[in-house]
Amino acid sequence: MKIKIKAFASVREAFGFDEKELTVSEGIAVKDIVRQITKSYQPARDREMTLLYSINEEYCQDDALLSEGDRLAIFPPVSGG
Amino acid sequence: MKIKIKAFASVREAFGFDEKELTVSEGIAVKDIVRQITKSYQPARDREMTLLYSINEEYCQDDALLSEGDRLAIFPPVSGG
Amino acid sequence: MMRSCQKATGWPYSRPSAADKRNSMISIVLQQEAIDTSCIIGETGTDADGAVVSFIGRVRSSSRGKTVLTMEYETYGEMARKQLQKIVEEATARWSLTDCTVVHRYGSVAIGEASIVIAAASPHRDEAFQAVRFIIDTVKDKVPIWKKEFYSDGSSWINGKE
Amino acid sequence: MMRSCQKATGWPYSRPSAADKRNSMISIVLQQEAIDTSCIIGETGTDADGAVVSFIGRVRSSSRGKTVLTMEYETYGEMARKQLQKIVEEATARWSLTDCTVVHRYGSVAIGEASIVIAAASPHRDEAFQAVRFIIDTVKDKVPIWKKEFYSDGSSWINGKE
Repeated sequence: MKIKIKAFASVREAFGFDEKELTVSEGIAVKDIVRQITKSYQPARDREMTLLYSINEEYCQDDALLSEGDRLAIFPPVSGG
Repeated sequence: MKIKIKAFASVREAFGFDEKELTVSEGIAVKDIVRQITKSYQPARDREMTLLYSINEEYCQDDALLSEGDRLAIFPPVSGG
Repeated sequence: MMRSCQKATGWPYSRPSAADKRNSMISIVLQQEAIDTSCIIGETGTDADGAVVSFIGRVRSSSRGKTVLTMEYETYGEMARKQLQKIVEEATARWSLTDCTVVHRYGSVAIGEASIVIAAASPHRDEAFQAVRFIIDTVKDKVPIWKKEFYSDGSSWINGKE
Repeated sequence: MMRSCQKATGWPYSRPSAADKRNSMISIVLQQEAIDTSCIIGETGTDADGAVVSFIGRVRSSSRGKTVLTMEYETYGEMARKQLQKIVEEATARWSLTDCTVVHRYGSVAIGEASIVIAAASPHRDEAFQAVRFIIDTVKDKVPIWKKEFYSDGSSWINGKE
């Protein structure tokens, strides 16, 4: 199935992309996708960043499962205001 | 000795004056002056108002003593803001 | 510290104080004219301040079930300024404000108009929030100002806190 | 509820909500342009409101000992608006606000400029104070916006609360 991944701020810079489409197996969890991404992006793994996740603009935990067409976002702790 | 008395808001209306000079005996206390005023101003006594006092623009209790030239103010609980 | 937006109206009041020595700015104004709220809030704070908290007290159209047509504020000017200065100096020292302005009106104030504006600036937000809350609470408790509400069928002094 | 001062800039966002049913007004805006602070604060509140409390968050010239030249805010727009709406709806319901506006900037924000403005109106002051404090604290905790500080010798993302 296809999902969309977005990355923001320091995570975006570490991953080297702000948005991409990925083809993944049905029922995959957020953490599996993150593991796959950080494997190919050495700098991200080295930083040992705290990561936050959202699916379709709602916060989720890293064991949340993804469905076809979902928008997964990965980002560092927020610092707005 | 001479002192100046000011009255504000509902107290001013009850007393019927906003400022007047009074000749009083040396070392008189605030409460003695108030007793004297409320005696001659029947409406004020009837209302049984809570009164606050200041001498020379600083809050004081009703047993505070007055000196020549002092400015005594008598007023109800404040309601600004 | 006289600011451009206060030059036209009001009564800027300042005197040497403990706060001034630490380069804090304090402005206390009692005025009969309408308050230029935007100007006061907009001019409070410096580049070192991350937070500006403000409180605007406005005259409400209803009070304890009655329709208010207008409000009259009476003040004991000399004492009110002294008390306000004392309150703001205490807040400035306690919460390390860099800048604080309080403007209170007297005389007739129309419904919806501001009767008081308080603006405080500090590097971090917690201080400014606490200071503004302290100032408005203490003003309502200590500063010799009284309001009289006018209704279609009479008027009433408000004595003490509602 | 579109207000005159927001027509020119920004991105007014509103949808039917529990709050709307009680005749509360909620405005959430994310914008790249400078925030017209005065206009937002001045237009918040009705004749029934005795209190308007506002918070202005500004970019500081120094941060943890370093001189900041400028600040860049990145936002996950769709999610930030959803989160802001949720936070303001919760505050509006919890403290019975009649009117609440939150404007947050993104992109480059200069020193001294406002990055966020929150204004809340309520009949009595306690509610407005508590609501504004809750909103800024929750925004800093939950809304997907990140800032990057630029210094003379580099830049740094700020992750999480300072």
